Amino acid sequence: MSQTDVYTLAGAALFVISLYGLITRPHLIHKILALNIMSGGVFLVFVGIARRVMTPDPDPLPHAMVLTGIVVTVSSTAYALALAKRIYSETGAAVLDAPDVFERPEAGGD
Amino acid sequence: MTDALLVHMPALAVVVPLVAAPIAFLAGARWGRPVALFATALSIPVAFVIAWMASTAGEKLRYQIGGWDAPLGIGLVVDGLSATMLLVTAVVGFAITVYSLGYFAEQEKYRFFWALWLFLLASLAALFLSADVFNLYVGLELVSVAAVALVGLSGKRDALIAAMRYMLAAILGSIFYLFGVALLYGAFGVLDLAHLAAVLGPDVTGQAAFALITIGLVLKTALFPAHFWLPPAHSNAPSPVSAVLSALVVKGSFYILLRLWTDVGDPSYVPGMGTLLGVLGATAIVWGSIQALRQERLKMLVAYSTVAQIGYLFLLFPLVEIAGRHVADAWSAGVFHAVSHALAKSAMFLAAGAVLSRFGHDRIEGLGGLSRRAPVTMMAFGLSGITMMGLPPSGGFVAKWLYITASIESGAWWWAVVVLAGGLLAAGYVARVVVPGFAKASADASDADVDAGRLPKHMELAALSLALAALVLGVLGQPVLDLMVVGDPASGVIP
Amino acid sequence: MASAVPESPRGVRLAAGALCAGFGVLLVRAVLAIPEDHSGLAPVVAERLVDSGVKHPVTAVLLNFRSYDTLLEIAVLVLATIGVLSVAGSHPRVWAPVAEEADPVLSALARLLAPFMVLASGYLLWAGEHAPGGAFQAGAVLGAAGVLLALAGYARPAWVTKFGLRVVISVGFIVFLAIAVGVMFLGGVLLEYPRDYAKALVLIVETWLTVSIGAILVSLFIASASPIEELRARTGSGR
Amino acid sequence: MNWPVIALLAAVALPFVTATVIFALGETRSTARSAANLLGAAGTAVAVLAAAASAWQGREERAFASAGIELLDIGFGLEADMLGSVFAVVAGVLWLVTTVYAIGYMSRSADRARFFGFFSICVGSAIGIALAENLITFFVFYEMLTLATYPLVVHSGTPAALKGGRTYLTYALPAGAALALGVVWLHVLAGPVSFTPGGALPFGLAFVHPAQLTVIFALLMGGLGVKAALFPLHGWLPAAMVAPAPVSSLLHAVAVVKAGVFGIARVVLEVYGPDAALLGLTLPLAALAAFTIIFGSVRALVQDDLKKRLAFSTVAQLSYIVLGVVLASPLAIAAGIAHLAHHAALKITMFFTAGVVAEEVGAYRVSEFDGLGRRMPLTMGAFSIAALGIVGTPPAAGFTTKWLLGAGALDSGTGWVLAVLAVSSLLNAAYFFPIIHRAWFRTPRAEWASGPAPGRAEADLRMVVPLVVTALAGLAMGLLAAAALSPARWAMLVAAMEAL
Repeated sequence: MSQTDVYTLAGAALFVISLYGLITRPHLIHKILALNIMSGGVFLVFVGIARRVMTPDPDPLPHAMVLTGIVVTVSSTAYALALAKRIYSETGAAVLDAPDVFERPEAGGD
Repeated sequence: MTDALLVHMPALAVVVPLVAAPIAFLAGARWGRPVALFATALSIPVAFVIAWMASTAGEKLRYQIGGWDAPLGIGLVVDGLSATMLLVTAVVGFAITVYSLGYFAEQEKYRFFWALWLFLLASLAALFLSADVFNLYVGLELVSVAAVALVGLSGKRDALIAAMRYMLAAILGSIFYLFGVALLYGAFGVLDLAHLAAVLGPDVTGQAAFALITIGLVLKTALFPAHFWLPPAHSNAPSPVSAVLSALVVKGSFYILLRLWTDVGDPSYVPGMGTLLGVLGATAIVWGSIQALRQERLKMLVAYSTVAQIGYLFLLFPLVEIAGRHVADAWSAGVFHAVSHALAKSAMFLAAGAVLSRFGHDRIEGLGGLSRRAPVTMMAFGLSGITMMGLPPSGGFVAKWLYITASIESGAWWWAVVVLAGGLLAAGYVARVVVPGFAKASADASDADVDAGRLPKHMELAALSLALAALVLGVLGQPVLDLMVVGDPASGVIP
Repeated sequence: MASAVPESPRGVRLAAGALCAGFGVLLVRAVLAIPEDHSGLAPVVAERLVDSGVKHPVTAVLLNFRSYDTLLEIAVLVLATIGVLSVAGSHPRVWAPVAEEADPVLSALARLLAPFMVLASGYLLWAGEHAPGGAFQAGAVLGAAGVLLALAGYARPAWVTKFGLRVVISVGFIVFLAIAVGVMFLGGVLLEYPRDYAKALVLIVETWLTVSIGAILVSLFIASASPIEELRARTGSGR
Repeated sequence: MNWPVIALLAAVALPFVTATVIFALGETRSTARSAANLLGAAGTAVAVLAAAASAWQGREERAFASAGIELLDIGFGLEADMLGSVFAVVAGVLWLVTTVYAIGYMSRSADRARFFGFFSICVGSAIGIALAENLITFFVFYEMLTLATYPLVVHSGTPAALKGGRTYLTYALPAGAALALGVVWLHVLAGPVSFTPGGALPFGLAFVHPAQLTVIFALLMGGLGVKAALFPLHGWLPAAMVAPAPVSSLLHAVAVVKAGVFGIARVVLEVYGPDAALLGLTLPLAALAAFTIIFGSVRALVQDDLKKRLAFSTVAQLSYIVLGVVLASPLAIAAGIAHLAHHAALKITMFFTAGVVAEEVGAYRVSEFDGLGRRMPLTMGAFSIAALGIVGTPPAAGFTTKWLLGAGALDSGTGWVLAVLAVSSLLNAAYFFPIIHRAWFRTPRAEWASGPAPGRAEADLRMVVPLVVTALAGLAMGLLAAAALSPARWAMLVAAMEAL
């Protein structure tokens, strides 16, 4: 088993494990974390692919993509967390089918 | 000088809204308005020039960013398809901007609207032009974050939860997509679409990559059964945002699917995939329409109509696979449907927003007398409904015409049945709004009320113009039909 | 908080498990089929590295060969920050100070560490030219310094609504975009750095990006931290 | 562009322009709106007459004014040919008359901008249907007519109106889908289908694809049969009588329903041509039409509501046209085409009358008509002329139709049609004569005995004059049937071409 395989298999494993978590965990923070780990799994696949060249330096392109991907993931995670916290402060629970604890009558689109 | 400027047009299509976005962010609520109006107005001539460039060139044009050639650098690709999508984005974007000038009073909670809005338009332009699978990932994320942030803008409970659901689906879709990109790079060592098309072979990794990317994009396009996030998000967003989400944002991810399955590869690359997408599309048409028939709120109805109309886009894949590419072409049908639906659905959501402003609610049973209280809005809704039903002379009719032709020609007549049944179901849900609209005004709406609280003219006219555009597209659409196949080697049409 | 949230029903978990397991098998098959003898674009990068203005190949890819990706990625970051501000910002008490009474130990530690972190940030920025590093790493350290100061009560989050913060958040992106577009007036295409100025332009972009990224990370932290405080005040719970 | 092309384009475009102006002027500026409406209608009348004149001019060489645009291989085209001109002139000229009537009728009603706007669109669509050069263009205008009629049916907004509208859509929209499928299918099979006298199907296609062509024919007839009110697709027409009188008059006696029969004429004569008989499609259609004639007449007999009785009469009369076209002998075709105009003038008069009577004296039922002739002599006089005309009493126009149809039936060897004609004429008489009898020979209600109030006309003249004009036109069509430009002579010329 090559170095590439180790990384990519680990990445694939992380991907499906966190996909399971995403589906089964109702809590928003869990879901966001699951998505983060899923991205981590994909980044591992990239790293594994970068490793397969026979030169001492790995292929820089997957690394660059991972770096870009991390920033993108950080950005979307930050927004998702802010949203989750706001939902928590509005409803008292960080889940999608939230009970309406504060009884907001003005619900409805605009 | 003009030549030099022309060369840069593809870059300008992205740069104009992208520069305007941080300016609008700095300028704040009041001064963001002229910035957005100027930038979106400027995008229209840029898009027209790009369309003109594409059709005079008659082939794919490339703009290599940074001066680095593919496969090292990232290219922008201008062909009929990208030019068409840019054109629709520019037109719809401008109309929604005009509408939004009236829709968003200078409320504190909407102070970031203009910046987010311009970011969204810039990211759509970037998406439609990109010739690089990884760059498309960044573009997709840009679109998603901007769209979700716009959905949650009102800060209302339902809007926040809808935004969250949308966000989770969008991120999940992006991750699937990114996994696919990793496998594509692993299998073929390139990211550029044209290079990918050249080296694409029957390879397990490549096929898995296509499948993963398709799962991700199907999630983002809200194709049945991955549509669960769309109705709450599109109905709870502020109406101009609903309009852009249904008109353009879902088309963004569909556009990438189209590129991959008909430009880079073809629907037979992964056996059964074309048929699967078609079956899901057909189910979406029926399911979305039935749900639309059952909704109590207007915006939910319109949102479920989007679920149904998205289904039509996906009929393209099986029909291209079995019917091939003819003059009466399923591919053209799908793209033309995307264009006319973009115009009509944005009109419909803008009209729904006008109804909300006018009535203070959007309960369908309470819309009695709409045609008297807001005749222009009623007209906009009705006309865009014609496109949803696919009746002539609308653009939706031409799309359905092509679909039916392709399915009869290829002997796969059941797709034609779905298309026709979907039209009748659409008539059903459009009638649910139009019929009470013609009813005598309900008791709470006296005649004195007719003149009270008139909507700003430019809001209603923005909706009406889009609806009319969708309508005449069916008769005057030949330039669009000519444009969208430019540079598409499979079309067999030599411009 | 977690205990209040019900777990998914057993049926859902079983179905999800089966789905993910099946999916995993397909993924394993796909990743094992990745060809091992493909060198991707690494040779092309190596060949053109001299033209990039930097010595480190990853930095060359990020800030020159595929600088458009990076430009859009900064756009995502700025955009997400605006999103966070809009989600958190419409809340009435969101901009209250995070820590009203700072821990004296933390306060002293923060005052001691912050200058070194700024220094480390500068080093990372400079090192990015030839070794792993660059604006993001530098910005992250800078942001961490800011978060530390905020926790110690030194940052005054109320100014976040002000024009100044919006400038700091967006300046990196604006400078990057200005240079990207500006080179078009020198006869190039978008983001085409003239070879002689490539190094200088990349450094300018990186420097301003470091500032913005630091500011963005601090604002993300502060903006998201507050609603909990607000809820605590409202519900009176001690959590 | 020469004048025939301008006339052709103006005939179709002017009603749409008028509609736009009406919508733009809105509810409040009623004088300007009426002026624009009359101007548009007059212009349209001139344009359709000019288009017809150009058709007449080009009839020898079959050189007709045409215009069109292409979309892929879909050609949208207009052509002012002889057959199309008949329907165009009927719709365009009667629109002018109806506009005058409607301005009077609707003077106190609400939502007039909406009403007149959609009315104009309906007329424009009908003229488009008349002048469509091919099946696709026809279909486009046909569907526009379907949709634009809806707001007029539900105009009053009452629950009854909404119910009628729903019934209308329930019939019309599936019909549109069937028509669409038929049109596309035919397009796939036969390529672009331009209406051509003597049939447009490629030679031999009927031998290669007889089954498919039969299904397509059924789909087309299903789609067109709804508007043509062929049994069993007629149910929407009586329900649509909730619409205001001008709608019932022009649209539900002329434009909409005749769009259906006109479409059947186009498909049978100018698409399928002899292939229709070859495939054995004509006889079932003829039988259906004959049945509809009897069925409609019987149903009309038992209606007390005048508009309903007129509606079932329309159901029956429309099938005269279908029957004539399907029998395919020159005289029968001429009868069908001539009846397009004859029935239009006669039936619009009767619906006008129903509207005036309802507005002026509040009588809706036949049983309320006792002595009405004393109160409204001009109106009931016109009604009586029209009724006699439909029954087929010489010299009114209906007689001409029946004469030609009978002769045509003998020519084509379908003598049984004569029996249908005889029974139907008896039934016509049985449901119209009682009305005439009541109006003129029964003792009037007390307040009617002295005639109209002194110094006042019997009703708003804007309504009375149009119905007198149309009644006289109906009379003239019969009296002058042999004159050079009469509908009957024109129809015979067309028939001579079609039956080639």
